[in-house]
Amino acid sequence: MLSDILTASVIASAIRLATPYIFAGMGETFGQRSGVLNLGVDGIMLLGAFAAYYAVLETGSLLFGVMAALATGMLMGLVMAFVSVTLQAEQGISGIGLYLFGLGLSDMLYQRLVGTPVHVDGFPRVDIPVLTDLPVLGEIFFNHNFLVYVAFASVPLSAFVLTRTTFGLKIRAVGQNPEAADAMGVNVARIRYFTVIIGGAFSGIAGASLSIALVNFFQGNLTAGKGFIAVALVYFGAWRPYWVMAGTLLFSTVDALQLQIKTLENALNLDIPNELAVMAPYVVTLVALIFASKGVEKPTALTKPFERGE
Amino acid sequence: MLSDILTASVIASAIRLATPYIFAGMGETFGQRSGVLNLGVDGIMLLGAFAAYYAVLETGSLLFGVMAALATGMLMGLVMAFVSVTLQAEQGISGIGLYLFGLGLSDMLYQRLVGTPVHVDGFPRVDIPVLTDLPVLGEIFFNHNFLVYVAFASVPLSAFVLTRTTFGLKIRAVGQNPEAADAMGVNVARIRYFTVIIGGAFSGIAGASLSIALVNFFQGNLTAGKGFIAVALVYFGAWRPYWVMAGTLLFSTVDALQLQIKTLENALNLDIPNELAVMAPYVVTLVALIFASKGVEKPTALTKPFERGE
Amino acid sequence: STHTAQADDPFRVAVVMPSATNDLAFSQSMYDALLFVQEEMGEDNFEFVFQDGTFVVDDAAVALREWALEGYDLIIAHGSQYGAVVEEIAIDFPDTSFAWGTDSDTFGFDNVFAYEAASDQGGFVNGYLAAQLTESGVLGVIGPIETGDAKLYVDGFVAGAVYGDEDITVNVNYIGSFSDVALAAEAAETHVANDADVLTGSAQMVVGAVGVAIDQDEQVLWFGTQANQTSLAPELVVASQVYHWEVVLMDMIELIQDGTLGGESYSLTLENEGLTIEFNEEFEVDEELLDEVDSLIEGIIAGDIPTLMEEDSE
Amino acid sequence: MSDQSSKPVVPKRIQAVQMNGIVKRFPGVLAVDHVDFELNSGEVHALLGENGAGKSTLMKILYGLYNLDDGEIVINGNPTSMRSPNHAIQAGIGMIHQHFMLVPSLTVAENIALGMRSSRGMLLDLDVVSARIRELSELYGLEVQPEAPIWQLAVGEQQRVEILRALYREASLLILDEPTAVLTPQEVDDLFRILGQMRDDGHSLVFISHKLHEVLAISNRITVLRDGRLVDTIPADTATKQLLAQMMVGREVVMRYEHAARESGESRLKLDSVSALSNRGDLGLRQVTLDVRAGEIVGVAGVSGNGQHELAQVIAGLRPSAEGKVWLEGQDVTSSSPAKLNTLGLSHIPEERMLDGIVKDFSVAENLVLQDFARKPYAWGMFLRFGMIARKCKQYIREYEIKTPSHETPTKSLSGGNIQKLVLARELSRQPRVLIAAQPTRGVDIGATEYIHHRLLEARDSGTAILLISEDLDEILALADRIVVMYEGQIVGEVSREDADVGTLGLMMAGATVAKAPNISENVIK
Ligand SMILES: Nc1ncnc2c1ncn2[C@@H]1O[C@H](COP(=O)(O)OP(=O)(O)OP(=O)(O)O)[C@@H](O)[C@H]1O
Ligand SMILES: Nc1ncnc2c1ncn2[C@@H]1O[C@H](COP(=O)(O)OP(=O)(O)OP(=O)(O)O)[C@@H](O)[C@H]1O
Ligand SMILES: [Mg+2]
Ligand SMILES: [Mg+2]
Repeated sequence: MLSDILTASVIASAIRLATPYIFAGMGETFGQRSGVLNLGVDGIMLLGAFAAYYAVLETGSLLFGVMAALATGMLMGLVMAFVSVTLQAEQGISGIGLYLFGLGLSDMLYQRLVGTPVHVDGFPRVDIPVLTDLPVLGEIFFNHNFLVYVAFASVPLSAFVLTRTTFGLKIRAVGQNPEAADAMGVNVARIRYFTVIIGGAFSGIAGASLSIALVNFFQGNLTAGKGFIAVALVYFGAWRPYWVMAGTLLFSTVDALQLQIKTLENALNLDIPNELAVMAPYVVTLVALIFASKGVEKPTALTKPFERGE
Repeated sequence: MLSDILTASVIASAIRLATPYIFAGMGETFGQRSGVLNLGVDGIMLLGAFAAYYAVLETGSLLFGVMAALATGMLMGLVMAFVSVTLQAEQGISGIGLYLFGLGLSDMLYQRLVGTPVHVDGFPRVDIPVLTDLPVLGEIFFNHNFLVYVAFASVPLSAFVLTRTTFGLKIRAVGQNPEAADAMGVNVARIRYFTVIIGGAFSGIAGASLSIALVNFFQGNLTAGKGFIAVALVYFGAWRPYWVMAGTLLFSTVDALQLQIKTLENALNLDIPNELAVMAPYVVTLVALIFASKGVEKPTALTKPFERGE
Repeated sequence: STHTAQADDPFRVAVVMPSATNDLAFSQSMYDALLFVQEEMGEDNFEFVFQDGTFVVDDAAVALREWALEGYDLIIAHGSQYGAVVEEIAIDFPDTSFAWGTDSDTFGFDNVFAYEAASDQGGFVNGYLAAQLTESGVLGVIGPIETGDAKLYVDGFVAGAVYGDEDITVNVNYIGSFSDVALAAEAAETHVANDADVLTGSAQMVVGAVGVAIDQDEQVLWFGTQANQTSLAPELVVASQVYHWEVVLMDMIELIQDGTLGGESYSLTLENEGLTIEFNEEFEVDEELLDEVDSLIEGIIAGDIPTLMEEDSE
Repeated sequence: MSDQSSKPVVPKRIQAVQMNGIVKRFPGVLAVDHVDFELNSGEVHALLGENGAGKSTLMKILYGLYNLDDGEIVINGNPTSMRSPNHAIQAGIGMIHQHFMLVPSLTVAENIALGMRSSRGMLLDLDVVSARIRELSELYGLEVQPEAPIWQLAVGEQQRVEILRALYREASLLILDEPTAVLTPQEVDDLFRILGQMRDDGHSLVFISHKLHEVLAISNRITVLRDGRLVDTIPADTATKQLLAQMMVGREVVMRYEHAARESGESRLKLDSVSALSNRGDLGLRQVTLDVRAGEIVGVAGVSGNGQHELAQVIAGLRPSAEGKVWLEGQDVTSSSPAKLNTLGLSHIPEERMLDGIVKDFSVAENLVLQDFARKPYAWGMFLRFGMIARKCKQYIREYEIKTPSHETPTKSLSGGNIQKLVLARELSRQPRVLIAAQPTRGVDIGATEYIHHRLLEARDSGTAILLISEDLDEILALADRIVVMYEGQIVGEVSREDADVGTLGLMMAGATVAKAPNISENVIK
């Protein structure tokens, strides 16, 4: 029975649904690893989604769309970095402020500049010569739009940067013990600016993966809170890129399964009580919680501004 | 012109809108002061809202409604305390888990037990003999339902408990340095259980203040994220009850004003650009942020589980 | 401010709506109706204010109360979630006229109007058409939450599809949200993966599903509801059921001006032309099929064809 | 030890450093007031002074952590600005801080690679770093595993990592801020050996310590600061303990105490074959039997890490006992909560007082009543009596000479010695039946040390039973009536005050037989 439900198309669906979370989650991982909690991800995603959508609408160029999303995201990241690193404002608050800002501004710009939903030609599905035609694997893995691949490629890349490069070492040190990093000549503020701006770029592209790849439309609050879930998934994955990805896939698979179950319920006369479908994500969340969250190496300086004695 | 906008009815509105935030914010203040960040507030509010609503629907008794909300909230608080204090799970994750749980369960129960929106007779406006008839003040301050008064009364009470009682001193010690508190003979786990359960009760009643006082019905996700905003307001108010209240009122006044401005705009042909109205809360947030959040006395053990002998 | 409308004062209406006025769906249908009425009565005689995007009910409650205090002639709460609020506020302002929908309950107050849309009727027509146009024999429906006019539309659509072809498969998916566009998109993907070649859906998040329909290599057709959704996907939209609230609004305004503040419950139907089926002119449909639709509509109006299936009306 | 065939490791980048007229202000404090300080290559220059004298601040200025308000730093004759640690590192300066600057979750190699240029550009070259670490650790006899994460290392090992890091960075000037405060005597011996080797290689070293015998043993010159001002710089061979103490405190310090022999009273604290697990999971405390009587001080001597920590914690109710019984005045209190023990009259001056003893963000007053706020006279039912609390606190502040602007000052802004006095005031003012004092003078300057010792003797004379745990044999010899020695979690011997001498105690502390007894009590390098 499970194979009736957990079909190739469900897994493919889970992979697509995971895309915006993975982008946003990787970006947030960088920020949090360096000690900055950016709760404004959702707001940046919205602005990035709008920027990409509007650029594609006006120019027809997907490249411009992606660049607009990246630039917008980085600009918002810069704002967050300035407020939380330089002004040392409480990160929880500044993040919420940024979110509200992005939510309001993206909606306002959309109403002003576009108004009524217009479809854009977003990233098409990529046909990879041999792979796409593989029986099951083709549908699951090789039948997605370009940004899906980019998202999944960003996971090993992020892990590599964090663990294998000097930059990654600095990020981890700054997130664990900024005083020590500072004493060793690491510029704490600069590293945090970098990570938060990188996080912004990721969030921007996460938004674009919705507006110019997945749905190819924009509307107010397009993200419907996905940025916040991405932040939760970063905790969930204990700040490790592969774990964040695994958690995201778990989460999105449950979502995709739910869609499938609801769709097939009457069609196949499956005897699945609706409650099961509704409760599944929470049960999964709770179980994973108990397994995942103890003994985690949290960036101990998370949310703590750093200021040298004088 | 300001007096055109900041009318008595706007202020009265702001006070009403502030009610759920104040309840939830006071509860969260207790938890955070003792070192437990409960991100599940919104989920508890939803379950409390539903419990109160359903109790009133079935029994017609407001007292039962309040008791149902309190009991539900305390039960959820107990769960949060167990997971975060006894199991020592990562608080960020368990809170989000609790939120998702409350969100899903309240909606499911509502769909199962009620289904379509039915109005209940909630707390009526209280007429206070002389006061309600006072010209302007009457409308602003003495024309609200019972729970509004309870919410505002809980602020000085919370402040008093935190600063003037032995329990409050223990809470603060546990939130700042659980090791020292433990060595001084304070039962850290017990204090945290207390505060998180108190927080749950507050969150439950915050939900009830929506479902059986402000709107008098229930629907899925009735709170629309108010619990998260309450958490942000606690940071905003730097864990001090009066400041949290002030922040909340600021926030809800901006909300109420926005309603007013939009209305006046076309009605009186005022020349307020719509953008101004839309951006107002963010501007206020950012400005307040810069003034409020530096140099704050944060509970240093916030989010840190405590285990003796480590 | 005074409540008694002078003859030369404009008629003033205030409306709260859950989504944007240009959502090509529920809120837009009301906004278009208000513009229509304004055109009809002239700008000097009809003014309206609105607050859109107010899905949070207690924000709406505040707005409604403000407007009541300001003495608007008619205050409309456009969304079934606002009912309880209207009931509460209407008691406090017996001289103000309120209207809300979609529902039929006026709470027994004589200052409350209720309005709803028999969206199952248009849903039935759309479903019938879909059953004729499908090649795979599978239809996909994306709904928000199983209540209100969305549920009626979905149920009507299913009934119409089965009426058109007993062996048809209709997969229905309520995604549990009015706003999650990405989930709506993925629901559409799921339908397509399960062989659906005709899709429909209700509420503002369906743009995501439309986007997916557009991006398919094989043609996937779309049926709209609430507003004319042709502009969303000119190649795919066959027809839309369109709400014309002006039918209700004009009547209420007349009653109010004559001193009746409420007590009436309205329904948009095919019969009173509150509901119309608008075809996409770019999309070629057989003359024959169009004739069938005309007689179907006549049958529904005459009450010969039930638009909900037995079990649904339980 | 040093391998002659290895290549020379010290680039002589720094020949001479002069700090002229250095001034540093903090809000409300003139931390350093026109201080001149000078350092040459191949010398160990000790910096002495009471708590808060400005030692750390002066050195943090040299290391670029604080910007100076006035004065200049001259290196090899060139005025140099030290605007950040990066500048100092470039100039060849390394610093080992009072609180180690290591990232606990990272490995030794990662900590050392942090902030260094990699031989592979952007990519980490941890294998290269590890190899170099091994080389250096062999050269200096500094045993360390490059792959081990910092959090798994004991304090002494962590310090070795800090030293290795400085060597790795080819620092030719190394500042050590109280490096011995947390070390065992053997570790101190090791450290001094390494420092000697470094000096001989041409490094310049700044050595900060409160322990005069260490300073006398290792340094070439000694600079004394008092209240942010320079007292004098003198060659070490002209200095004596007495002279140094007088320079630091500004008066004569008597380190001899009236220690009237006294009849000890009834048994107050009794341990019967008590064992307990250490953090590592092994039996850190094994079968300890002990009896402390009213009016006596029982000193617990031993090299740190031999179960003293566990002993104090078990008695204070902070660590469960694995077996055995603890009795307080005849009552079985085995594994009782700290709360219950408090009410029964037990007081505890914890070893990690910043961690276990106070709440940093609380006011001085709140910390002074931290234990008793829920009782009379500070509380009335569940309500706190602020007037009474304030009155009592002012009294304690006066009696115990706690230097604080007011009783409402946040405790974190007090100096270490004053925080120690605060804890002492709180614990002693309760007139405890039994007092556990763990390392009561660690990190405290000699003036305050003298004061604390007097207070402990006073408490003894008024009948309190005191268990004094200390690594400082001089302290134990000065105060204790009886001395027990711990080794590997066990009590290996007991001597009375009269019979105690440094030699025998040292042997017992080493757990060694007479034949191979090392010289433990004197951390001296020649
Ligand atoms: N970052 C700072 N902010 C404010 N005041 C400071 C700061 N650092 C040190 N001080 C103050 O400057 C003075 C000198 O402190 P410093 O740490 O240099 O003393 P120290 O001689 O190292 O003492 P100890 O022996 O206790 O380590 C003290 O009064 C201290 O309170
Ligand atoms: N949290 C921990 N988890 C696992 N092992 C630990 C932990 N803490 C310490 N250890 C192990 O215990 C050893 C000793 O650590 P610790 O710092 O307690 O040393 P110590 O000898 O007690 O030092 P001190 O003289 O400061 O009391 C370390 O080398 C480490 O391997
Ligand atoms: Mg110092
Ligand atoms: Mg230890």
